[in-house]
Amino acid sequence: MTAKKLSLKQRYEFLTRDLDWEPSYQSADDIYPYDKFEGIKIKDWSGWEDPFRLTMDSYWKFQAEKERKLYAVIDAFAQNNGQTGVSDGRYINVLKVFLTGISPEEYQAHRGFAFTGRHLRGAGTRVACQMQSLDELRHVQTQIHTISHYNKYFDGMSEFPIQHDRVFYLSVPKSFFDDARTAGPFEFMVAVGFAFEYVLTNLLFVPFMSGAAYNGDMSTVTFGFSAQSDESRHMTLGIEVIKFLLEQHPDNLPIVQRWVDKWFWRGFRLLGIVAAMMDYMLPKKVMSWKEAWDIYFVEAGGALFQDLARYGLKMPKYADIATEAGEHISHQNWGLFYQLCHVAGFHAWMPDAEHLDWLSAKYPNTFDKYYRPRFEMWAKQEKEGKRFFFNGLPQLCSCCQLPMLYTEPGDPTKTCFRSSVFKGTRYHFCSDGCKDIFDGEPEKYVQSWLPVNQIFQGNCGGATVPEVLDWYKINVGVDNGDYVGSPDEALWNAWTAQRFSEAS
Amino acid sequence: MMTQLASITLMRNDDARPIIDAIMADNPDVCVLNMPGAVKLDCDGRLRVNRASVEERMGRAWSPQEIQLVLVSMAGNLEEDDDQFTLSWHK
Amino acid sequence: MSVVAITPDYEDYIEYRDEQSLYHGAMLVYVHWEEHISFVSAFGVPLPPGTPFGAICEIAMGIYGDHPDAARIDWSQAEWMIDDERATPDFGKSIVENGIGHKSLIRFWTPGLHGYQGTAN
Amino acid sequence: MSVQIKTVDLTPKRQTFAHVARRLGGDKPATRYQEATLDLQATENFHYKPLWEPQFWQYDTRKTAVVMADWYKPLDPRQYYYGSYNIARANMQSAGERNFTFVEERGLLATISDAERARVTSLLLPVRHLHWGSNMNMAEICQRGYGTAVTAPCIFSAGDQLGMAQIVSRIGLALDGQTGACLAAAKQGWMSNPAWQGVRQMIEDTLVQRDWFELFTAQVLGVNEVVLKLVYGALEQAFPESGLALAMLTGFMADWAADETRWSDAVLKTVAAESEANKALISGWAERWIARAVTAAEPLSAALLGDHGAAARAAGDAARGHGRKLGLAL
Repeated sequence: MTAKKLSLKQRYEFLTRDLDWEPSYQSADDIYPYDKFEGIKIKDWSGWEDPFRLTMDSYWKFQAEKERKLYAVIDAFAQNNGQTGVSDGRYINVLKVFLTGISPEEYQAHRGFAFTGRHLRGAGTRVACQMQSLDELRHVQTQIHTISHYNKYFDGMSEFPIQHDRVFYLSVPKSFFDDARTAGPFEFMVAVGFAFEYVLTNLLFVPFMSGAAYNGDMSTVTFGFSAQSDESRHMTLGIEVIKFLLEQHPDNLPIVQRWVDKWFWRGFRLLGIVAAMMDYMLPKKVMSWKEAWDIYFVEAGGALFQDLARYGLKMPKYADIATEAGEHISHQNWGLFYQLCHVAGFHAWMPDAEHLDWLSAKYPNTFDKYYRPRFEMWAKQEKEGKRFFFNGLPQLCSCCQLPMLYTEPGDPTKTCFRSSVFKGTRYHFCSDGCKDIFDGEPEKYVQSWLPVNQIFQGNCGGATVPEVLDWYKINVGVDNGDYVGSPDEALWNAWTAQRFSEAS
Repeated sequence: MMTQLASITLMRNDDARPIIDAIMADNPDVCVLNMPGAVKLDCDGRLRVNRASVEERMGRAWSPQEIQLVLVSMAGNLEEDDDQFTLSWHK
Repeated sequence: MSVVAITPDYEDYIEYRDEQSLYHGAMLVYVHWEEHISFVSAFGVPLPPGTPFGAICEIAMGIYGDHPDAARIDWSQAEWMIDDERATPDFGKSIVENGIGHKSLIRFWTPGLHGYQGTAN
Repeated sequence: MSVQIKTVDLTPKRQTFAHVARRLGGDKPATRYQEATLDLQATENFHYKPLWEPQFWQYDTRKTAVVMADWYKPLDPRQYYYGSYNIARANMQSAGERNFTFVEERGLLATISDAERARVTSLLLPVRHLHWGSNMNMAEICQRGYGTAVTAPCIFSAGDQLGMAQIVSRIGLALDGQTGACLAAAKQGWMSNPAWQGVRQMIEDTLVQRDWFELFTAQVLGVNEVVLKLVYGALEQAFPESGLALAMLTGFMADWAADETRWSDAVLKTVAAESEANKALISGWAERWIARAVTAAEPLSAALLGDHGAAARAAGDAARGHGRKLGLAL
């Protein structure tokens, strides 16, 4: 018998889908109890196109090679004390936001894809999901291992798991992923696989990680780009899911459209944090948030939705509002960080003159008109020894859980207020996007663990700010507040001074 | 209708260089955006990576699956087999 | 619309997490100074229902006091909106008597004061 | 000008994360395994009840009847995190690749008799479906379990089971010159050959098991210790022409079993030792699923070895002995 070489596709077929069988001792509905209630109709699971077609042998081989390279960089970075070579001590704060706000969500994605990797009825789909579950575990673990070295020298990273469960702004990413994890398996796939991975993750991992490289953080850019090599597989899975659902049955279209609308908006709100990281927290900048949005959403997302139009799927609702907000969102969110950093686990600061000019150049339509005056006022207050902090507890949106800080579409001087009354209780929203999401599933969002409201209800360690910060495990005077005057700054300045004296 | 860019972003390192060169040779209308640590290659509608072109530049056998080792991002529908890795939008 | 869950009695398993009964006798009230959006958002404050409306002005001054416009607020000229309705509150009467409920939003405008250099900041 | 030699002060402020230090009993250097595992899963203040199972939170200790004061007690003695796991498996796999090349170059499977080929097809190849069901079980325990210490190794194990299903599938492809005919015949056997029906029924029954720690016990002591051990232990005796080649090609399975058992033993032992109640529950599950596995594997054992099921019963006895060593009452 002569052995012929199988094509990638045939080999994959034999090595994955063909493993599945039609059960007869138990009913398929008992084995897969969760994949019908959402109303998605699947006529034929074999219509699923496998993205990438990786078998476990190649998976182990490629991933091991990536890991060997990544850990070599992490080790070298630690041995060479690479942390002293980043562009500025302020930079470390992006890692604090990353570790507390994003890494725990990689973990949630890991468990969520284990769920879909077990409970979707199609064998090919399950294998793709399980590999993504493994990848997501990789991401959280490599992020911890990379940032572990920074944690040895800088504050604010040391209590990341408990802070993720408790601290007010971290309920924004946590509620996003709790929402996805508690949705049915198909909605989870659209939420994370499509809206998050395909439409939005590029904005986090490509320009932002390129920014890490530019700021001398070689270990972070290495984990970032290394993670992205997995993300490309995930994006392919995400788009495959959507095409598959739309091809299977016309009745799926309105359901999928609703999920796309919902998760686009939730993702947009969540990524507003990255907008502030890019425009304000990277000392050296690669591109502005607006430029990144134009490349990765307007251009790439536009091409994608043009492609999907053949199935009847439309651009996400409020995509135009999101694009308009691209002019504002980073400034608004930095304003939030600046005035609430006394109750946060990272530092904020006033942008310097050069930085303000960069913002003016990048945002010619809006920055000087709306945001420069705000910074001028705060700078003046700082000079007078009255560094401005918001003294109250903010009103939170009952959907995205961010403070209600966003402005009316078309009028950036007016706060946007929306509300709904459900079973006699009023709920507030920062936008039409968030209100629509609540109104679609009010029984879900009345459960929101809104951190500020929980403080008022007495569930967060006490009634005073110091008690709450203690419960948050935020070390007051160390982890929180202004960068200027922080122990991080003192350490950074000492290193810089030592380097300077060596050089002279 | 706006242009639909098929796009691939690769790490900028020694392993990726032959792939980047092959893409630039095989996709004449490619547009290159350099970023710190990465390079983004865009084509209108379709972008193709040919195994043979990469192997020629690499001097060894290469499987299109290996692109994953240096891949950062992409846009377009993926078609991959033993000889090529193509990203395209439906026209 | 309502939620699509695996069981029709999904609601029996959930907690309503923001009911007035959870606030130990108080009700949560939100207050917002319009045209001063350098303050991140409206602030929330739990108040006993019998709190006189006038107390809101004092609480607001505790939050907004450092703003250059704050010293020039003339409360007698302020314009009010409670839950999307224009209102003329009676400062001496309780918040409940002024039509404020749990999680009501109270917005106020201060004529002549339009934020730092008139930029609504 | 005099140069002042100064050392930049790079004394770390802390050795590890605070939550890790609390578990280590002080701030001392932690391993990568510890930093990437301990307290990683969220534990409180969840936002919404799952639409698909509103009885529980998505992470909920009540999804099994066993109770642990701390689900970070059953640690992985192999100290696997993603990177060390993948590197270990890539190494195991590359040894396996060399064996495939060796067997293929010498035509060790291509030259066997039709009768032997038929026997391998009907009695070995269907085990790939058992691996596939086992893959689903480990994915289920990962999604349903509590605490990263237990759940992370489960997704690794799920990957392993898929990998083993694929190794067996490659043997099937090597048997018939890559046509897939042997795999198709093997699947028919899995569905209808009486030798496999007990095994298939058992694995289908595990797929509806909702208590994740019972499922873990069933998979580890029933499927792994009885059925998989029986099949891979019988190769040389059961397949006279190809047994040696098959043993080489399934060398991964032997390496894997040794590796997996070190971990699964530690989990069972630790959880059973937590309380008398846990011990009683796990012992009951172990008794039931080992017995199921023996009954299921008897006809397979008879077909493989012509022993009227003796090897299956022996594997069951060994599994009970194994369980007793872990502190179970069996």
